[in-house]
Amino acid sequence: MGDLLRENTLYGNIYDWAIGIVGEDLAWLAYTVAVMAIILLVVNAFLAMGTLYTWAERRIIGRFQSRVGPNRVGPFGLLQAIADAVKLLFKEDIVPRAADRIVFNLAPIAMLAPSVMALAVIPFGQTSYLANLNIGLLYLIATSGIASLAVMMAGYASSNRYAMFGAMRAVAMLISYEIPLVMVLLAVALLAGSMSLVDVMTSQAIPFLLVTPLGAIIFFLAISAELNRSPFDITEAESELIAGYLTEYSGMKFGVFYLAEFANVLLAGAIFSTLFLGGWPWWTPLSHVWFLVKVMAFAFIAIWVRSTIPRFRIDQIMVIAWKVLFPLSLVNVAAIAIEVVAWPERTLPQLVIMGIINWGITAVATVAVTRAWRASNGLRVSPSARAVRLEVG
Amino acid sequence: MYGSGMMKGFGVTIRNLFRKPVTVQYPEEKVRQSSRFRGQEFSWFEDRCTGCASCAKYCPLGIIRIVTSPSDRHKQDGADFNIDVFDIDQARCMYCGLCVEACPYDALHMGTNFEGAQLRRQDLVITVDVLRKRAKHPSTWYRPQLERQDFDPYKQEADMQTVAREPYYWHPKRPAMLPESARKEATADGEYK
Amino acid sequence: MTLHTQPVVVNIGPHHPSTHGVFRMRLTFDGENIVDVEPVVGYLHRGTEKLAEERHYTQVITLTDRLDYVASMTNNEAYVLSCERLVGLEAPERGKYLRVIAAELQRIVSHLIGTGFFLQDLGAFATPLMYCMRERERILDLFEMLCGARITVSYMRIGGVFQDAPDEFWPALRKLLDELPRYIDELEGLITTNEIVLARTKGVSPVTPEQAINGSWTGPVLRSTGVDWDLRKAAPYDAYDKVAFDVVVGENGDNYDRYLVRIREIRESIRIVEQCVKQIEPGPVRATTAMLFKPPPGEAYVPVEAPKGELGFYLVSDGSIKPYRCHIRAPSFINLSLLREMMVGWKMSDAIVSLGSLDFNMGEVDR
Amino acid sequence: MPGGQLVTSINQRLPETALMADAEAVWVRPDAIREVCALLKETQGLEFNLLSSVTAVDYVEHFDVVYRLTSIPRNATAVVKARVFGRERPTLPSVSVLWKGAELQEREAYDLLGVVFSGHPNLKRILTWEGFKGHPLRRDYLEPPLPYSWPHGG
Repeated sequence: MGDLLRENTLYGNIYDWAIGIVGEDLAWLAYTVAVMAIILLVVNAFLAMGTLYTWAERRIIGRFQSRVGPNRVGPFGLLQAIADAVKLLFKEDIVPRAADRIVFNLAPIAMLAPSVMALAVIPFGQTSYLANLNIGLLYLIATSGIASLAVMMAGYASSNRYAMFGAMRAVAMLISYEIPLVMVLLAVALLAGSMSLVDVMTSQAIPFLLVTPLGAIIFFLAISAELNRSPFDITEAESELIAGYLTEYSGMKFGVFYLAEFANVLLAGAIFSTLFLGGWPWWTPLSHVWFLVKVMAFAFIAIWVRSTIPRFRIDQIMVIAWKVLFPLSLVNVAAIAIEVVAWPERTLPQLVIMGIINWGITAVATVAVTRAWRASNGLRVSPSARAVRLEVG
Repeated sequence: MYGSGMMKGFGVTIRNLFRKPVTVQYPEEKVRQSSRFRGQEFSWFEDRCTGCASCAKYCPLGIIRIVTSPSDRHKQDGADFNIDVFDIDQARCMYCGLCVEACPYDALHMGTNFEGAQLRRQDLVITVDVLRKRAKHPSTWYRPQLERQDFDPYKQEADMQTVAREPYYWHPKRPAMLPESARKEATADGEYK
Repeated sequence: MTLHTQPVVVNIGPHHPSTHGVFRMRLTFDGENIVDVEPVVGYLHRGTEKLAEERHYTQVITLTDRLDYVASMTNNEAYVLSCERLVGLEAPERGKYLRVIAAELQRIVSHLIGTGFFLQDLGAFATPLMYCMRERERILDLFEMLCGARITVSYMRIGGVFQDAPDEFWPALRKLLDELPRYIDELEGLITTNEIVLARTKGVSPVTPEQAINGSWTGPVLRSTGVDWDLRKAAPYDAYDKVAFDVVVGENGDNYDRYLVRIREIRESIRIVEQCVKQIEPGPVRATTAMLFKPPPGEAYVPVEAPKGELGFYLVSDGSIKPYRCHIRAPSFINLSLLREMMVGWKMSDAIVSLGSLDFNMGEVDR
Repeated sequence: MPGGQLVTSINQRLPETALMADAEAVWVRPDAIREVCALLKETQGLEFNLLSSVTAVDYVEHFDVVYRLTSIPRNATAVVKARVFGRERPTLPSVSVLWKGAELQEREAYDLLGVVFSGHPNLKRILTWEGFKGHPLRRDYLEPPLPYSWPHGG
């Protein structure tokens, strides 16, 4: 029973320690205890990373905006996230009188749960995964679907019009962007020949970012939308909807939403680096660090995007989902399906050839779709204010 | 097009990432104000003040309260008053400086401080005692004579002779601030020296 | 079972992140589309006009600082010009130039704030706003050198400005003028050709010149529709007849043009200040007036081109030391009259952006 | 535009409407203010197309409602005044049908001075709150005493 755990040294040690306490006869108990301990470890490490990430995001955005960012609590303000959490814990928990109390209270849990659940299949490093699920990609899609339900629950239960607006926007957007996202995952599964994330990772002789750049771009955009990140952050657009579905939340419930959002960025980074950045197959002992570096790179780009560009309007977001990303993802799937049939072994030279073809497809498809979209929208760029020169009196 | 404009924006932000932030961490480091800064504490020179209450009349909010009583000093000139009350209600003051502009004898000056927070509103009223005791760091606002002297309120303290347009003479003939004995002498003679 | 839909009424404001103060709109939505809009103002009403009736002419200057608090210099200028018209007084040359310098720097400040908050409303995560604020602070430092205050300046006096600029002002101004265009370029690089900004603002909430004039629009918002109307050209006051500058005019009157006109006007303002620095000569800065200003009975109204539009103080004097009536023609307030034309039929996000592109200031709207 | 010139151009087309004039302004009959404004706005050669401001002044025995018109094509201004009497409901027609920009300003004049503009689509208080008693900018307006005393230093 413990063989699965023994694949990883740390997990194996925990299991052996548990066995040493309860004895071989109660191996099932030892297994349960060990698994609980491992889950506790992973989940807490993940949430701690999430809190740390909130600090990092605020500091980096601060520097982007030529400010300093939080630097008061602890060295470099590192304890800011903890100070925030303590403050949120001590706040009064306000539930609006007209709110649907049960749903209102369930929503934060439903928001955080899927991101924790998704951890099960993410391989953080060589053999460091909780489960090598053979339908890992499907599992990811299934869990991420819960998040949109949580947003709807929060928006509906608050009985606030801003919250309802935010929730309606969120549902429309999240469901729309699920489709290109799934299409890209389909292409990746085709390319790797498996839906297990561990297999996807090991099959990347060269990172899939280079093999299927179009898929990586679509995935990045779609996952930004799923994360409610700029430029798709209409769900809680603070200049329009105050805080969208979060408007009525206060105290730690708000904190849980907040944490889930930032933890989701890390999770998205983990998924992105698993699928496209080749994960960890470098020098094995450093595989965790290497993985972390990739996640941080993804997070940095997300922060950079957030600090630079404004957000789209709801109809434009829908246009991008259905008229741009959806056709592009279809092209991507078709191309990769044909390529996989043509070069079924997926050795390094074959992947290189695929990559070259896919780069060409990416360039052509992007230009074509952008042009079509621009033509349909009448979007023209020409700064039009002119200066009228009058004689000086 | 094709995101080139956005790329330009990304370039701008990444350039700013590596620039030094413009933030000044307030309690540790402070920005130095200009010497004309209209600060909170008022510099008031009692010996220059005649109690004419021009400042009180010019205050748009009417927050200066002055009560005077006749004094024994300078009786011959007939116009030297004890200032019994000189209340400036800082809680409502907007530091427009009209009182300073109105002062005909350059007795009242804006200060240079800006950290006068108090816990109670009553404590925000500057009384005459506080005004008397305070270190005099007058702002050069509406005091060109101080600017001409290159007066730096953040380094120097002003004395009542140099702060005004002209040195202190109660009477054109008589230098002010005579020692007590000399003053008595002068009054006995009935003549100024 | 039949499903019924009905329009939703949402109160945007009075406390809302993007209403720039305590402005309130009753928006009626059909889904995301706006069906009706009604502005509700008055939450910041301080009775400035009534207060002015109870104060000396000079004391009113301090009240004008608090009207449009991001453009205090222009408010001061408009007020003292009307006061001077009451007695037929004119400021000395140097005073006029100092006024123009101050007012144009103030225009840069106001337009920077307007642009920054416009982008904030568009959803750029405060980055352009922070860049705008950074440049604004540098100009406010100059104001502090001039008059000891950064926002509530009270710099101008009836008959000129209260005091000549200190010696350290001119090198600092020179440095600012040299560096500002570069920063404006950078800001434009972030915004002007950004595809998302273009997609969000171009062609959104267009206003025709006829509508704009009918709605009594003035200032950059009027010029963005293509009407060439600038009081600095039409009725030059102070030293504006001695400097050369272009009137920036837009084409479509949409949100993008309103932004672009402001950015271009910043450049024109820099040009005006450059010329003033060259032309200014030593001399008195303030005509001698009695400390207690007492005009003869009569009335005066001198409009100036404030950053938000035509700003004027309609002063009626009855010969006493206090104005008998002081009416403020507040451009921000009057520019709100076309809200319905701008917003109905557009989406909620567009309404917020249109509001940002109007660049109004609640201190001036409510007075 | 000088008042005298305005008087002739108004009285040419609307006889006995302009009552008097000074150097800047022209006084017209209050009930004809809409016709006068329409005339000034639309007549060739006048074209005062921008309504710069509408306000009123309380002279205790009467109100002067002041219309300040600007002609953008001709770069000229005209001041039209209408003298309305009575303290209860001094009434004159609204010009908001001619200029949309008059809407908010007439509401303001109504709110602060109590001048009623008949025909205004939405004449209600704008700067003060609903239920406010009196019109604060009138010379005879007395502020109701505060229910509390202003604290010293407060």
